[in-house]
Amino acid sequence: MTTVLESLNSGLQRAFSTDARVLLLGEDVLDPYGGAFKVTRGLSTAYPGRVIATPISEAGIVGLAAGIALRGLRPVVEIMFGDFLTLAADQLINHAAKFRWMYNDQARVPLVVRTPMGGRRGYGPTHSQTLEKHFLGTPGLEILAPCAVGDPGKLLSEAILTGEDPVLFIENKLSYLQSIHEPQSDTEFEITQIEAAQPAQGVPGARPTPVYLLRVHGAPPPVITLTCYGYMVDLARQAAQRLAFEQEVFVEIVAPTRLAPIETGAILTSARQTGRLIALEEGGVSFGWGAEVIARAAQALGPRLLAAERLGALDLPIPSSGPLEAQVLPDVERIMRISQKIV
Amino acid sequence: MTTVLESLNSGLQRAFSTDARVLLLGEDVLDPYGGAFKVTRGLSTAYPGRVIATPISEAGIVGLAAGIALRGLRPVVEIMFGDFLTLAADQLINHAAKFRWMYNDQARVPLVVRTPMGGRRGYGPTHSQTLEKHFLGTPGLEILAPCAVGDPGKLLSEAILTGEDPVLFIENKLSYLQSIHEPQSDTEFEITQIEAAQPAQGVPGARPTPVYLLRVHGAPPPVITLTCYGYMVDLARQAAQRLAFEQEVFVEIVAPTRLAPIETGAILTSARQTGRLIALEEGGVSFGWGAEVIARAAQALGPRLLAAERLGALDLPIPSSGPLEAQVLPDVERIMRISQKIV
Amino acid sequence: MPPTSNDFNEMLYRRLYLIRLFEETVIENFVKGVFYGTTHTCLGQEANAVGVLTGLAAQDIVFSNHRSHGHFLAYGGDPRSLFAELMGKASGVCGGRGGSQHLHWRNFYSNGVQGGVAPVGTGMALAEKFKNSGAAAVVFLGDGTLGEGVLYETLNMAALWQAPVLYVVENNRIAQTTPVELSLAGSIPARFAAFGIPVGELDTSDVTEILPEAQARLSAARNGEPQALILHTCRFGPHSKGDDTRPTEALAEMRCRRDPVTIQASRLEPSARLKIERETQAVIHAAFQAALEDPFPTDLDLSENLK
Amino acid sequence: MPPTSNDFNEMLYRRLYLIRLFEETVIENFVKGVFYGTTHTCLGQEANAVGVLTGLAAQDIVFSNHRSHGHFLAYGGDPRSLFAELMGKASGVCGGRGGSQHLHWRNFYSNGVQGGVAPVGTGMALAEKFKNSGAAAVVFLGDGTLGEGVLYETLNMAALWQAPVLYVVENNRIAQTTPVELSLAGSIPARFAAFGIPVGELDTSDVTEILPEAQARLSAARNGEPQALILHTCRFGPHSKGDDTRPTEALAEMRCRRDPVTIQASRLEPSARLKIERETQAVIHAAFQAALEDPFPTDLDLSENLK
Ligand SMILES: Cc1ncc(C[n+]2csc(CCOP(=O)(O)OP(=O)(O)O)c2C)c(N)n1
Ligand SMILES: Cc1ncc(C[n+]2csc(CCOP(=O)(O)OP(=O)(O)O)c2C)c(N)n1
Ligand SMILES: [Mg+2]
Ligand SMILES: [Mg+2]
Repeated sequence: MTTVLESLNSGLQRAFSTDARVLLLGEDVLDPYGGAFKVTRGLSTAYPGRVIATPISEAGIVGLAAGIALRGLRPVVEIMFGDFLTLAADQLINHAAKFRWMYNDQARVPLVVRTPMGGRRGYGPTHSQTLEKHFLGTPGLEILAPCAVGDPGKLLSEAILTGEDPVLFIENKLSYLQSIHEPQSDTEFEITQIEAAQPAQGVPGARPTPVYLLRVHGAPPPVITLTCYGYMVDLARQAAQRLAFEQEVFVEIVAPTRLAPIETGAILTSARQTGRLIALEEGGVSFGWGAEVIARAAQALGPRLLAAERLGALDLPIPSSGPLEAQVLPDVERIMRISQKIV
Repeated sequence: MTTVLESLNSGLQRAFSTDARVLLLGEDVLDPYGGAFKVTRGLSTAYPGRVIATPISEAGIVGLAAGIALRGLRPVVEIMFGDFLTLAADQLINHAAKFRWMYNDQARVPLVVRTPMGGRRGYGPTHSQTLEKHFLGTPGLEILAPCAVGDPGKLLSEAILTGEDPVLFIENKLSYLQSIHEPQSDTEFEITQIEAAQPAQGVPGARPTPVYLLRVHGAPPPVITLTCYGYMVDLARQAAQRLAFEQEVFVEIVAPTRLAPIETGAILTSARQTGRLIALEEGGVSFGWGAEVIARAAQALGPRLLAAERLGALDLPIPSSGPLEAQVLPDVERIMRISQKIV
Repeated sequence: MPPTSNDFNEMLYRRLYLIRLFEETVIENFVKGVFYGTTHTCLGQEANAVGVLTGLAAQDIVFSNHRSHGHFLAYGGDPRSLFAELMGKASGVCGGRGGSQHLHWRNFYSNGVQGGVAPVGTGMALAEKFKNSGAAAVVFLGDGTLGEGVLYETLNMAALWQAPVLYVVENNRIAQTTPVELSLAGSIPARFAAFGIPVGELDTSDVTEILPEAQARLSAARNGEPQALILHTCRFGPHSKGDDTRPTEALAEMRCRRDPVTIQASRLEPSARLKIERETQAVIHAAFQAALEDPFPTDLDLSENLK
Repeated sequence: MPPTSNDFNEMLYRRLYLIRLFEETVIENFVKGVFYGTTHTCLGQEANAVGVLTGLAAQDIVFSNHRSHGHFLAYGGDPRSLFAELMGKASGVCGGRGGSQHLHWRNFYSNGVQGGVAPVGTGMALAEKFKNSGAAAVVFLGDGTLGEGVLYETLNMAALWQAPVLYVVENNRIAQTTPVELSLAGSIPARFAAFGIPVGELDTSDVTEILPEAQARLSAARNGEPQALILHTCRFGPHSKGDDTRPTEALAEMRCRRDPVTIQASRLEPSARLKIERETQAVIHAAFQAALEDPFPTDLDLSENLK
């Protein structure tokens, strides 16, 4: 079974072998270390000169890579921990993401910035966060997040090889070691893969990105729509199974891989049927991805949305201590509780 | 009539005269210039040595001020344009806002970072944005935004004088020159001032912050709740008047001054009565403040929320050209259209 | 053209004068409300733009900042499209989207966030190096912009990876209203040297002194040794419009001693000079008028999901 | 205590040895799963912590980074509360919230985001200056951290405003796995000097050499002249746990030549040394055991609106 880490690593390998314009910059990305989480392992050996170990300069690296992209190459930046994206916020928001539109579509920025988010490893307040919410809604910036379903490596390699606009690619530390569930062969869930609608011309994200629909094999029609991304898909799966077998509550999981620009087609289709929508995320619950999802559902469905809920981390820093961290982050129990509450 | 600018300026003066621990740091804040938007005018003359003109170092200034605050003084930072808050994102999110909680409540950070947001002056893509959405939902960070109702200067001086946790204080360039409407004497609107519920102990924002409720004088009960903050309150007023007089559609405007931690009590009370909720903001509509408002309303009201809408800027950079800028930013016409659509 | 010929001197004068007239036209007409937003003119600093950019090769890249009109025109940009951009017209450099501080045409770029252009321009230089195109990049910075940390991240990487880049610091000793003494500790050249970047320094408004120094540094940069050039210069006008807090005597003295246009004019035959001025006046006048008459951009083509 | 007395040497040894044992206990027990998260030990660098912080006044401030155990212990922090913090216990320095990289006790602070501690520590120094308290601040930085731009913003302001601050760069010539040659162009001292900050440099593991130099710089800083001290040093252990990519011979050679504990041990009578070691072993053992038995934090006290 392939893990998410292996899949991402081969996605990078594929991108490097397919297109000589692909470069990678990041801290400690060279072999034998191969990056703090090993996603780049083997790359610098196979493609010397195209993998560049950088100083600890997150803003500088992203700015440099934006310049590299403006001149027709396809740089990938690894930010060692997603927590440090804050240092590159200006380069992402006021530079890379703006160039295309403010230069009247006369320039493109095929840049991918990848980074791992997430807690549950006790790394504490500055190394455990899920910060993509602070970048959602940046005009010109596409945000993708693979989960352990389908083909994370393909999501990455296509962003690198076929994207023309900046992409923020959100990985998750715990996801890395998960085995990937293949839609065709998953033994627990019936998995349907559909494509998110492409945003309008002129808006980033004009590449197919999959949305996965998961239902427990052989279950009756779902009564709740659970939408989530990244590592939360795994927790949702566990909750869905237990809800089905322990409570006879049947849910459909809708797992997009593109967070922004948001496309809620599949979520709304499902929520129209169930009338009940829960948005899950690992980031702090306020002002996150789930807020946009629920808002769009409320706007689109009106009173047909019988119940809406969100679950995310508590609005607190992520503590280092295991028992405290477990209280702050969303878990299977809480997914089950919130689901039971609204049926 | 007092303008918002005058009120903020006297709020600063009051803070300086009340407490010798108050300092201000910012670019070009010294007299005779008194800051790019003149909010600090007179201050350096009256309080020499306590107003410090800084180099162009947004991250450094905010970090420095966080350190100053940690040691018991009460620094205020002016960021010349809100667009440049991105440069201080790491200092705000990973430093200032985290210290208190991650240090186990053994440290406090009474820091106020003020900055003007907003467009409609043709300043173009990097000087016209409304970026507070990227900071909403940061644990430990309170975000306030005055409007031309009540007492903006008091909101500011109390944040400086009585706050113990970092505050991001969002001003608006067009608001500066607006005359302030006094709740007691407003000729067009009946204005009720209530206090937002205070967040739990241990969460920032534990100071009273006003919420203003506005109804056209003598109008019948409202059928729509319009919620908004900052300069949008003015556009909402204009729209509300025209809706009342031209269309006989009556709305209630609910204008909080605290954006985060969010407190939706007054919004929900109103929306429960009207069943129809519109959230307005000047920032790009996706993943903004309005998303959180609508999501909370959908969760709290369920099917009693008959209709929900949002209006904000298009999800694009803000163009410099006047006619283009007008298309991108929300306006009175669009508020009226969206209101008519849901009644 | 041999660098001492009359033709050469006239060519330089034509460029300086074009920029001067452009900027004066901007300042003069701003009050009339024909432009959007704000602007930053380079009055007094024209010799930097012309001196540095006259020696540019076609494939070379320029990354400029908020004070970019001179750079744009010295690069060869069309005055009409720049006027039009300031007016928010469809014919503008960026169709009116960018305005004064956000330009892109051919290999010319600018952005209005201080300091952030440094890594981007340096990344461009590195890309060209990777492509073996032989192109170099010029990044313009102000003295005040030396406050931004990302610049130092960039200098480090430029030196480590030998980016073909020339950093030009236009030190007009002021940032908006803040004198360099209040914003800058230590020494400007030392800030580049500390990262192993060779630095040149000139204190002149004479374009013929700047040009060879810039040329030499640009070719050193092209060979993979990033360079810095500090140009001590004088800002004659306000930071943007009417926001000058400096004493008028100091300004007058500056104008008298350090006017790049006057300095270069003295090298021309009066008749040649007059001819250039007349022709340039006509060019600027026509450009301004044409831009004035150009249409505004039509409605944004917006899809449903943006509304 | 006169700085050459036996007592003084013993005191220094006791501090060095305490840190050494603490760190060894951490590394040894990490695999057993008693700690949360990750950790960065200062094995080999103990003399920096002790040399710099032994001369601190009570009101002085320390801002440390990810590699903070030695600094914390040299500052006078309690080993038990540090063990407990790493174990996520309620009795930890920050009740388990912070973990290894996020400490605060008295005037000691640390944070795990590289570079960001520089402005915060400097702001503290400025606050103390404003309050006329006479306190100075020490900010610890690694060589790799010199890549972060905010550091240079800070140096500029520290020099402009004469902050009573001492920047200590522990140059172990490596950042995680990246050798200094790959991450650092130019020269470290020049980077401080460029901002007008006087710099001292020592290449030693001898605490008795570091101590007077740090003392002198700290008092200069206290008088309003910010200072830098570059300490060339050796990291004996992995960056965090088991992630060392350096050749073992180089490490062995380093341990043999540059062990601050051995160097200081040679100044002690064998019996005095043994006594200190035994006592310190008991202290560390007791601290570790006590921390192990300490309770975990109880449930967060959460209000409804956080749920
Ligand atoms: C990040 C950032 N901070 C602040 C500003 C506002 N600003 C525009 S120009 C300027 C002064 C720049 O001074 P300098 O670099 O010396 O260039 P000059 O204007 O003198 O050409 C300032 C503060 C900005 N554009 N970007
Ligand atoms: C902003 C930021 N980027 C990256 C990291 C990850 N990181 C932690 S320690 C470290 C290396 C630091 O090297 P150095 O400054 O030399 O200190 P040393 O570890 O050698 O003591 C890195 C890259 C971080 N903590 N913060
Ligand atoms: Mg200047
Ligand atoms: Mg190091």
